[in-house]
Amino acid sequence: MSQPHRLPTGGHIDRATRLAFTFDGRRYEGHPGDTLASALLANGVRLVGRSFKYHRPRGIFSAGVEEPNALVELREGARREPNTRATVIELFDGLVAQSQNRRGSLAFDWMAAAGLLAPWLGAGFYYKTFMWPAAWWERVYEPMIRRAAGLGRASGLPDPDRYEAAHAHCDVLVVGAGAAGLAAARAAGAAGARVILAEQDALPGGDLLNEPALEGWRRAALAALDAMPEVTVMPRTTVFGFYDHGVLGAVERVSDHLPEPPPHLPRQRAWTIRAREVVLATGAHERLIAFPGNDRPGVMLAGAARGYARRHGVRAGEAAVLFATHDGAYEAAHAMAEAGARIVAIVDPRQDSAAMQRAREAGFDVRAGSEVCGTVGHAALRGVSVRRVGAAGRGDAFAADLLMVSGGWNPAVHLASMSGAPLVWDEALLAFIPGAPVQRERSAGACRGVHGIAAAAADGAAAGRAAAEAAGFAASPSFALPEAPAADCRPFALWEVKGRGKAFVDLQDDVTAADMRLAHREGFSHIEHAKRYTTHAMGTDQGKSGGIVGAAVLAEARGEPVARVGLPRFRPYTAPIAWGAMAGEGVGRHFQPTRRTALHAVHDALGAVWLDAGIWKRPAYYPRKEDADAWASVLREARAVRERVGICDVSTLGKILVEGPDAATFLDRIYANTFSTLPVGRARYGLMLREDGIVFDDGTTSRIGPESWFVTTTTAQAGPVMQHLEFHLASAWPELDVSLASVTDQWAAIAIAGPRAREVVAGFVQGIDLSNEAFPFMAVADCTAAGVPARLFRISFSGELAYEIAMPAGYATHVWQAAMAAGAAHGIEPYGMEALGLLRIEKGHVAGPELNGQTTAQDLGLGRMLKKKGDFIGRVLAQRPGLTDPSRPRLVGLRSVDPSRQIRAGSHLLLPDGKGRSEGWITSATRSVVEPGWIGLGLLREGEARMGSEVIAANPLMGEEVRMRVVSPHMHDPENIRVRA
Amino acid sequence: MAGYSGFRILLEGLRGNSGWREAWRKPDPKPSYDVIIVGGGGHGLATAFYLAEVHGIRNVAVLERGLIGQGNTGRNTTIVRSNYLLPENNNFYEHSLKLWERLEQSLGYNVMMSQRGVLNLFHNDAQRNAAMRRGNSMRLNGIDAEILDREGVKAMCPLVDLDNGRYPVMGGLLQRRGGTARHDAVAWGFAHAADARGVDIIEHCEVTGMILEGGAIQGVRTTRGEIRAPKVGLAVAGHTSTLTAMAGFRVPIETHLLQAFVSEGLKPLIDCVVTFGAGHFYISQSDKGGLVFGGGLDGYPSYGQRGTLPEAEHVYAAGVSMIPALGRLRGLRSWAGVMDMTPDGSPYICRTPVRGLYMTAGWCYGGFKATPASGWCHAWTIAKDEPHSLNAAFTLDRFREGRMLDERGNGPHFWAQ
Amino acid sequence: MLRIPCPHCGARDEAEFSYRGDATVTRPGADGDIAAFHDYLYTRTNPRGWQVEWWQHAAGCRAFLKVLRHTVTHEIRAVVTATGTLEVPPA
Amino acid sequence: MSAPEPTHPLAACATPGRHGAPGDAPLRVTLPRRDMVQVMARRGREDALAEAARAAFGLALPPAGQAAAAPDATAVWIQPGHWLFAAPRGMEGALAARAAAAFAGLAAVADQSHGRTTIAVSGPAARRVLARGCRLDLHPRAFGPGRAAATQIAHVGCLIHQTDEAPVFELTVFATLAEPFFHWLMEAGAQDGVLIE
Repeated sequence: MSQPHRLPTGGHIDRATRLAFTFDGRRYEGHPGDTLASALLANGVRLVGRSFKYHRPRGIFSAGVEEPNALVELREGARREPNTRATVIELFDGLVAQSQNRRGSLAFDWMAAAGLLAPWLGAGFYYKTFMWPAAWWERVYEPMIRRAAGLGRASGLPDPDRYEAAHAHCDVLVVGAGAAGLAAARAAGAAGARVILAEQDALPGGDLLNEPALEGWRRAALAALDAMPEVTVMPRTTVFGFYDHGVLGAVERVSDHLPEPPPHLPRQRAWTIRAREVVLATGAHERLIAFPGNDRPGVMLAGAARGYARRHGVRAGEAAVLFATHDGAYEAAHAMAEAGARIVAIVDPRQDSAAMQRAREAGFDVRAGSEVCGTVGHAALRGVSVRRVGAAGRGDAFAADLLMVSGGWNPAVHLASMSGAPLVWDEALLAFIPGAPVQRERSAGACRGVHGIAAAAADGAAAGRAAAEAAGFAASPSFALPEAPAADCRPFALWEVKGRGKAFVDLQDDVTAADMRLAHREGFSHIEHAKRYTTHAMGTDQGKSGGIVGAAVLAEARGEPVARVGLPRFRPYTAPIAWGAMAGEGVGRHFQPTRRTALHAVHDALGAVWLDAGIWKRPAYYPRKEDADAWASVLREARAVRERVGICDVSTLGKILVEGPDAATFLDRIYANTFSTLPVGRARYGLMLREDGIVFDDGTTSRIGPESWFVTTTTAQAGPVMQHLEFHLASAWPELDVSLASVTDQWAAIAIAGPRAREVVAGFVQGIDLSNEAFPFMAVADCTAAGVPARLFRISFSGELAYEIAMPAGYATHVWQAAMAAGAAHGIEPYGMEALGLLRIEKGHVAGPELNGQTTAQDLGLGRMLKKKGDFIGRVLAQRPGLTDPSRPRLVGLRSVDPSRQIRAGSHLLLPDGKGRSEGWITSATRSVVEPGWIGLGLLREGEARMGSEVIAANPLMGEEVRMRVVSPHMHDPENIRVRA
Repeated sequence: MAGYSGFRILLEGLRGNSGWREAWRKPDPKPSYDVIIVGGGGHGLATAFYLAEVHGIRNVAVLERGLIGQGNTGRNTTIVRSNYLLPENNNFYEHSLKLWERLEQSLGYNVMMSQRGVLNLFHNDAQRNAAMRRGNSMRLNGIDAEILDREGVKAMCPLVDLDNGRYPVMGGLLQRRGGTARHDAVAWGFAHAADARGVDIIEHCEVTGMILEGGAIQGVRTTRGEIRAPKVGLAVAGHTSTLTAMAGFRVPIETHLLQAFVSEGLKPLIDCVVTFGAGHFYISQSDKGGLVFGGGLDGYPSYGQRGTLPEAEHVYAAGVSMIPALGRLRGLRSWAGVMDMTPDGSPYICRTPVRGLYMTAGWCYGGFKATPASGWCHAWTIAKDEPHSLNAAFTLDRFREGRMLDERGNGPHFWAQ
Repeated sequence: MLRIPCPHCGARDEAEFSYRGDATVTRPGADGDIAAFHDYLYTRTNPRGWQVEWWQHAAGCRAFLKVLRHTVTHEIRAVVTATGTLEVPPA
Repeated sequence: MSAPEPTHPLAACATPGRHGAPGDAPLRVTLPRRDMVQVMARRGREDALAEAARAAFGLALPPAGQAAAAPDATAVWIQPGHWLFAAPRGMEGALAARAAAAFAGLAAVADQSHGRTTIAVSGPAARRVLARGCRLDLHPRAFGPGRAAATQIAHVGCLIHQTDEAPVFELTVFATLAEPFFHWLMEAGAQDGVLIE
């Protein structure tokens, strides 16, 4: 298959290898070294997309990240990537791309009818209409707008590829591997610095890739870098943001140049780079000129046309006009002539210059003092209209299929701006360049207005050397720099050519010069307002080539210099970055780590249904074949505890060793109740408040030695409690000699609960007299369990005679099995979190739903625990009137009057005649095994006074109203006879 | 100034759109006003609008140090909802939502209020119970709320991954009347309508001091001279502490960063606002096609308006964990707003220790949806010198009294609200 | 992204730390009343400028540190251990 | 009944053999069995503690960021006043008992033998693989044998101790989070290949 516009030789193209690809279903060929854009141009494809609002035909405008037009949907199926710039896609065999944002075919997009309505679709038109009738916005107007807006289509399917994060540290980070960046990296590397050279392109070299004569220097530079072990060159890596403290973010496209990522490799890798010094050598983006019809396919930035010819060996047109305001763009005409194109004319608003003379000598028709005032054609450029600068009328017509445009260069100051550096106006370059650095960064080459390869390389070498020195390295030896004549890039100030037809300042979002003037007329004269009002420079290209042009049009309307108008502030990202790359590998199942107890495999073998408790996995219940449903399992497990004995993994509770001469004093200040009076070998229930008087956490804390305490916390608050203890030791009571160690992971713990718990425990625990007298409720002692060292606690959450046994986690399975064996004769059953919840609700023990950060000790019926004397956290602020207000909801028990009526946590409590006013809510609900029916705990206003009365549990979300009786929260064994048995 | 209408658009289109005039005037400040509002964001402009519209107080100046709408009004994720738990917040935000529902007609400006539904996912029993308590509280207060099961979630937002994530989705709490609005247009619309009622909107006028006499405010000093008024209202999200320091008192506020993000433009993909219950993440799609998304605070005080990488990574990871199809899309831009965080996550609309000085502040990251009601209640409080019942609880001294409005039970940690 | 120079561990990413509030407030002693605790817990200077803050090197050495940081530029000028003192420079 | 061998926290997932991409320089992974105790100095007794450590363990208590090794034990600084002592797995509780006896009155001692687990990684790929999750600079100019640092990798707290120039890094993590950490390590190492020994 032919590539009619491919040059026979030249460029960084491997003509020996052919790569097949399709665009809009048509098959083409290209070569390694091509981008999708260069391959399309080689095949003569000019029309590649439709614009955002007016659906105007658009072609390839640039050769890089600044591309506003040539956005395609790349790949198919789950790998479809909308809005991908054809100018940066490396061609691979089998590539599939489609044009986007069209209805019908690309050539006949019927949405282009929007262009006819253009007079009524100017900037911000939607703010002024679509308001009547009011109901029509969501039903009619908005869906219409939404369908019309947007660019490409997402696949809607899960992305099959992997991504990963990576971290780097260096002395000098060089961003951009053009002449300046290569020289900077080489200079810094030669000084001995650890250097990272990041380049967004697959090939390092920047503009050097368009200069065959300098290929030797480019290769020599890369070879030199390759020989330096502390220099890392990262191609295909876009540095997207410059953050505080010398940290930059970058995305490396590891596999995007391949049909799909090879096994074990990610698609992309997101780097966090910490650099002591940064050299920004990010180059410049060529600037468009606003003139009528400046968006026609065939209108292209001059440097892009030169690049396609020189780097890709592609002739972007046969008959070319150059419209330039500075000498720097003229090389494009020479490159196109070399490539075999006819140079129809060179249009330049200036009267004379060195480049103009050279062009005349080359035989080109140079139209000095002229401007392009229009284009002819529809889906492809057919001609160009040229007139004297500022003249009226349509001018002279030239037949041409390529119009190369250059209004100057916009230094790529994005990263410098993000680093905090101000932007300063350079009147000669008519551009903003970076001002004094705020962070440890410096710019080199075209991104600070130093144009020409030789000058940029010298600037880069100096910057690299200075950066290395600033990072503490001695001056490096010098090396050969490229020599090349430089053209003058200072442009003539021609931003806009006024005339009939749309002159775009933002090609992607269809923002015209007239829109900018309209914004000014309506008072949106500040660049930030104008940007938001018109959407200027808010497309995927972020106004890289047209942003300043819009500002200049606004400046003219305001009658002020461009420097006063300025640019909107630059924010990350320098170029759009893949969501997956930013997310990294920790997504989906690995979004957060899964924390497992030492008994995880045991529960799995028992067929546990899992539930998430924070990041822990805990067994919810253990279904059996004979269980009709989940409730059958839960009730069976709970009944086993109430009637016989159950076994439960309670390893997830937080455990903290608190030790030291001042440990008792410390705990007295941390807990709302007293601990210093607790004897060794005893446990006590403890209540912690936050400083604001709200309950923070509870748990059982044991004194295991005169100065040694074993604090337990709830599963959810283990981390926050540890931090709370550490903070107060550090900030409030640094004089206390207390050591803290988290031992949550060291100890696994098993609860054995039920009337037969003592017999079961006796069956595998040695070294303790388990009699009620010797080891009463709340006793603690070290022991041996199934031959391993363990610690036994006589504590109960279920309300039954119960023990908790803690053992070094590696023995947990061994001890569990021993307990199961010992319990077999007693009908022991494992019980999960659901049964545990049921049991504690029956008993009236509060847990997470009651300790929700909004309740006081009094609210929960625990007010009497608060000690009267001595300082403790939360003591003072708990006394505020709002927290002691007797009208606050209090903890109550609730029982459905009709036992068959289900109640749900989250229902609100209403008085039978309360006119729907919420008097409280149900915090926890369950079915009961003690007295069949549904019960719950709740917080109810005047709860104590309403004991025995009826309330309505209202759940309008579920359409339920259930009559409930208010009862004591201690529904099971309120005298605590069973736990003390 | 003539209002906006389809007819005018038609007419102007025919004559080259040459007849449009400034959406609001650019007056010089007068020496004195009846009321000065400091802050030209949504809340300040709304205050001025309702002072004029509801209370007939039109001799009002809005002083803005930069451009109107460039603070948090223009830096948020545009979500509007009233799905709160506590009755005080519930009633206030519902009032706000009702104002939103007729805002376009009140202002004569299309703020593109889109009631596409706000869906909060839950992933376990505890979250479901909390959602149930909240949703029932809403329903009992006359606010729409629905509980969705997994099928309901799938129907509402088919891209949500119900099962493969770390935390499978159990269901969601949906407020259908919630949605989004075009954030910039809110500021411009209030400005346009306030201006039409005689309010002076004065941009590039920074307040540098307060004129206090005998414990009462008499006006402000600005970069454009002294401007006097017997009543001054502060609506300066992110800068309240700086302004109250000028007035000689400190407030329970810490200023934190919140990042937000937008993707490249896409054809319609997500039709409601969805929030992830297993990580801090929320997302919606703008009418222009960009996915607008965000997460939690960056975690430390800042007035810097620029975000940090680790929190951004967390937001992106949560997003792709909830909706795996997002992986191949691209983030386009990120930005950060400065949030006046309060110790309980609820705001202040109240009088201050200085007589004649009022404030609407402490919006944490819920300020955008509050815009109309904040202005409405602030205007009421200024006009009557006492709060409306809707904002009576939003006082500065509620912490002294122990009457916190802590929706989430996070406690007095500004950075955790 | 902040890089906080931990006096024990050297410069580390902010992701290893957690912010824990204004370090210029001191917990009132046993005789503190509601007003004193109110100011300690709630009232904040919230400066636009230099601030001394508590940060815990939570994922590192667990130490609570006092950090002198600028709330606009994010510059960190000094870090000391919990018992150290930091002077706030004039704005 | 005698004490059985404790179950290793990674018993279910660390399968010996080659994993990931084939290659001649895989990441080598071993799971050394260690006993570990956290030693927490009493206020003002650091000097005496250092003396006792020298006497009982033959090592100098290392300063922040460092580790010290004796023939039968190592001590790694983990936080101000806290060290993690490690020794090859012995009798249950023996290391803790030895430390408690040696440091009585000078330090609190918490046995962490079951609460932490150590994964040793080595080979030329080690730094590259760790950089896919570790925020620290492990370059020889910034780190080295005898250096140690606590950080977080893949949301899991991790103590990194470089024991050899080769390099060899010992990664000590919480036992209940060892599985997700190990999963991360295998993912991060897959492109270089992993050899679990």
